[in-house]
Amino acid sequence: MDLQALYQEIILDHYKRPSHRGLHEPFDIEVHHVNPTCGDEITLRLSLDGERITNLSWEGMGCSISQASTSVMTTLVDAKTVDEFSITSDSFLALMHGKGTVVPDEEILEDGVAFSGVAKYPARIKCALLGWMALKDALVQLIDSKSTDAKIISIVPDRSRDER
Amino acid sequence: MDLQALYQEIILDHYKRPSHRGLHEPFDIEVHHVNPTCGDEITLRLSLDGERITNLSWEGMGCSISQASTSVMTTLVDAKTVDEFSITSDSFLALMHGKGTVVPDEEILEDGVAFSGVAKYPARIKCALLGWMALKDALVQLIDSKSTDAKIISIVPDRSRDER
Amino acid sequence: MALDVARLKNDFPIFARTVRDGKPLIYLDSGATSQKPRLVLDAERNFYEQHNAAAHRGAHQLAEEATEAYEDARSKVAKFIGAADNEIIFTKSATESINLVAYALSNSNFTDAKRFHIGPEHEILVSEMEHHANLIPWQELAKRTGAKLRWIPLTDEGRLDLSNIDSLITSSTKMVALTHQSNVLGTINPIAGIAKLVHDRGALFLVDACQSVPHQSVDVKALDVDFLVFSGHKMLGPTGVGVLYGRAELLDEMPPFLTGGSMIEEVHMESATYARAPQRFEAGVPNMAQAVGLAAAIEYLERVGMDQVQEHEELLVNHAIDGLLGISKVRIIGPFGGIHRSGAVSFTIDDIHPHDLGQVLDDLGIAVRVGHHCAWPLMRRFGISGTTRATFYLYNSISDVDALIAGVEATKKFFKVA
Amino acid sequence: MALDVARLKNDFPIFARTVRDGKPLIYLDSGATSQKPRLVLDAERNFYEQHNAAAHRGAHQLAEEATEAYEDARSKVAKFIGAADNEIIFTKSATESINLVAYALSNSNFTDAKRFHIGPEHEILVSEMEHHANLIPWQELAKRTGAKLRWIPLTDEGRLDLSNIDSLITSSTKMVALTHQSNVLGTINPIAGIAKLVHDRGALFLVDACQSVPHQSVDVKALDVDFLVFSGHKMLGPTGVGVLYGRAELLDEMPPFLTGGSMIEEVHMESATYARAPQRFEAGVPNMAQAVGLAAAIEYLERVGMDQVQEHEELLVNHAIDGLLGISKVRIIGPFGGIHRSGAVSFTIDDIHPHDLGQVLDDLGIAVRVGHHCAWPLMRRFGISGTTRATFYLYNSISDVDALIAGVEATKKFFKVA
Ligand SMILES: Cc1ncc(COP(=O)(O)O)c(C=O)c1O
Ligand SMILES: Cc1ncc(COP(=O)(O)O)c(C=O)c1O
Repeated sequence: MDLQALYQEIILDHYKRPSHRGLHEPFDIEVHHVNPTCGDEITLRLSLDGERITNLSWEGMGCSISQASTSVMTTLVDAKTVDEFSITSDSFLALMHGKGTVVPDEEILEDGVAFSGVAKYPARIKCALLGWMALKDALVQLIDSKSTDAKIISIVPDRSRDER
Repeated sequence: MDLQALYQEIILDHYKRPSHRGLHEPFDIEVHHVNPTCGDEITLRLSLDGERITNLSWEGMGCSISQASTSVMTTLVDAKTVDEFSITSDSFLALMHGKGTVVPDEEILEDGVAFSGVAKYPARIKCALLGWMALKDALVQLIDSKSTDAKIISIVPDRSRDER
Repeated sequence: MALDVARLKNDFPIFARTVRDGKPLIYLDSGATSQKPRLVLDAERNFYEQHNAAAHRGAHQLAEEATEAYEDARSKVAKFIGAADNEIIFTKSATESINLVAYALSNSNFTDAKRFHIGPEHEILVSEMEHHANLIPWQELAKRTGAKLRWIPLTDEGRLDLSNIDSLITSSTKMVALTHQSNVLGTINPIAGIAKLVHDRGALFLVDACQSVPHQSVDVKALDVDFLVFSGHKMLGPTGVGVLYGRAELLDEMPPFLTGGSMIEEVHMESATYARAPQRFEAGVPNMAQAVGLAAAIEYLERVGMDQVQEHEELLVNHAIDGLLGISKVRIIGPFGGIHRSGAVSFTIDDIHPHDLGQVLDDLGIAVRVGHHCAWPLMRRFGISGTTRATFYLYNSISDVDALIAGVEATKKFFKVA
Repeated sequence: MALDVARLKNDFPIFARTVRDGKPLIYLDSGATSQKPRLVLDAERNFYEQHNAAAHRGAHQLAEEATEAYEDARSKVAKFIGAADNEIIFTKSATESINLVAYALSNSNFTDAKRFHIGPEHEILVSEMEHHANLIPWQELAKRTGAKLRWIPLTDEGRLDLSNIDSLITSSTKMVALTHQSNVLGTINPIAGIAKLVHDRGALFLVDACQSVPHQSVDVKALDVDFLVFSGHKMLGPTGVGVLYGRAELLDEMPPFLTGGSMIEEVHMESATYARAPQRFEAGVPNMAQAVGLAAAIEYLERVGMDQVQEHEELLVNHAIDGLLGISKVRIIGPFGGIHRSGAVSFTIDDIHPHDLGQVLDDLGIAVRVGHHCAWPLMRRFGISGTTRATFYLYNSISDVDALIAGVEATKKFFKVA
């Protein structure tokens, strides 16, 4: 049944006991992303220590898919380099847009493979990508603004549609 | 054949040798009406001598129906009273909107009965009414403004759609 | 007396299909868009196959027929809501209808149509339960003109809180724009009563009837409103057609919004003069087939009877509310309890996000809407991020409602929520 | 090589009917609106019968399918004109598309989208051959902002007179809006060449492609324009759908026009932020069935081949011009004589008013358009009040043209004009 495939235990576990949830200090950037179709929101904080993502924390309001996916993401990329994030993120995106035909790379995605079922529900792909897009956006802004030292608090649109 | 019924000889005669055509002085009012769908235009001048329509003259650019109808109208109502115009005009309008089922009153409409065929061509009814609407509008304005003595030169919209 | 839904359903081809591996379609999302009876599809097709030409633009037979079909559709719509033919403007949607009025207001500042002039000395009044379509155009109008946007707050039950209405509608109020029925709460607002207040203060009154015209008999003269808007696609009609009703004497004065062909009187390179309403507000080759389809939808609704439709939906919604309230952790957002309300019911369940509930229902073949329903400020008012919403129409049966109730129970089980 | 018209005609149900007491329909008014092939009607119907739901607004299966159908239609349109998906905005018509850009420009004055700001220091440039749809919205924009409207005059032959173009496109020019093909004259304007001038001066360039996209292969990148608009109903598609192409980087910055649901990012009572293009410009439940129908029309056109369509129309129009020139007192309005031109031919006959000519042709079953063709200033330029216009499309045959010629002769006889 597709529904069981969608809501795997791992997802429900992350939803109930999310990782890295609860906003922390210090941070270099905070971004706030929303899913305009359903109103789900995520606030994400992090720092960049050279090439390395640190101090990852978040808060959010949303469905099991968006919240669990963000939780899984944080476990995957915390203390990883930007390049490592890119590889993981690309792999996750490919899985989401694969219409159910992409075989996920367990080595890279670990718990993230649990989201394979989402690919069959186009309306939910945005949910699964909410946290990923927020982090991606935060990194772009952070790298763009390396010259200035001020903290960046920004509200930016959800870009996930562009990935369609 | 409907086409012969539409373009009766009387119509084509009035088209070629229109009555009251060529703008004259003096006049109390001049109105300019257009048919916005095809661009046909009519300029109409007249005076009111008490209740009586006088000094009727006009100039126009348009199809045989619009020009002939204006010409016929002027022969019918020149030197008539406003009330007489109303009766004639009501009779002509009823004929136009009768979808071919109204029997025209020859006593009132005289040459105007030649336009019976127009009623079957909805797009042409506006043409046939152009001059009539101009005169009607001129009279309304003239009566409205009897207090002022200034000459009125106005451009007003074609109201014939309202009569639909 | 309930409608003979089994028979009605046969008129709607989509119910012959199944969803999610062969499950019958239980469509409870008519508030978003309704399904279409065969009659409507046939009417559109017949227009294209028999009479298609540019209305108001040709002297040939097809053009005459197209014009007649289009204008007959206008008359049909006019009669349906108690208006005159020249008070009906065809737009592409209720959204366009509202924007039309909002832009006409700011455009009037460049004309001598004083009645519509709006500036920093003016206020625009909406409510906290408005659909984005009846909120953002007014925010933007305020931005363009300096006018101030104010709003009527809501009671905890989900009704307009009219206790301070006298200080909200003042002599500065230029426009009051309210929904007739909330698309989320099911609330029916007391429009006729408010209309009196609005007109006493000399303001204009626009009513968003997107959720009322499809579901009950509406008479614009009885409501005494200045403008009223709705969409064809929510009332069995095609997509791509909406309606703006406007009081004749207002439309006659109001400047145009979209400009172009067929809305003109005379055109020069530097400037143009404009035709009278409704033409003035219908630039371009019109959405003829869609207008004709909407007229057919009205014919269908009239055959069933709008009072019957309303009664039927009340029956369904009350059955739904009873059933939902019997489930623990369910909270209904909006007024309920033996009252006159519309066939829309919104609810939340503790510990299950609407999106997840909607997904399980979908898997059972039940289509509901989840999220903020284009009424985000309303969600904030109730401290929630979204609801699950079921909306009923004439093709829904009591057993559809029972399936919904059972589906909610099944979802709780699925997510192990007690 | 001419198209196999007899076979194509079978795809268009309307040609099975007759007009004026049993005469076969000879439809030479496709410039106003085109007829629809069965494929298009089937595609629309299939959408309603199988996938109808509110796109982008639901999590259930029908909503997913509706979204996919709608977005697939967008991709189809994008590919057809060489654009990216997010550069295509569905509107109700070309008229709306042009108004969208004109209003977005004035709206930008209330935002920090500097690229679009327009005021009294700016000029807008159009031409004397524009359809009202590409003239009046700019007159109105000028009225709203104080910008100055200027225009490119025409040569006696009916071409843009570009001799003073350098003084017309200046550093003050904000927007240049020109038609690709005249709907009256048959002139094809040298868009790509003008685009270079426009961009050199830093202005924006909008092209009205209503009469080109249906009749020839158009590539927006090759033309190098910023905006391009057209209507579905003129290219075998349904009524109620138009397209605005906009260069991605411009759409990303441009403020919205119609506001409401589905075009938002976040909404509060006082203000809202907006989604990216194309959503930002598509407020409300979209005209989904019409977009799907338009995609089917494009599929049909692609099967026939746009180059074939164009070649076929050139054949017809040249045959028509030859025939008409052989009739005394006929005057062709627009360029002719072995040149690259579109399948529209306008003409006058001394002593017979176009309306009267059109009426006799109609009686013979021949549908043409008469009057000013929504290009009144163009009529004034040529000192006439109107023309008779025949426009050709892929379902017209040489014998249709011959019928037109014979009809003109018959009309002269009928009105006793030698
Ligand atoms: C050149 C041109 N531009 C604009 C339009 C307007 O198109 P629509 O009425 O479909 O908006 C037309 C057709 O009427 C046209 O021929
Ligand atoms: C109350 C209300 N107002 C306005 C709208 C907007 O209607 P449309 O999207 O058809 O323009 C809707 C539907 O979405 C609605 O429910």
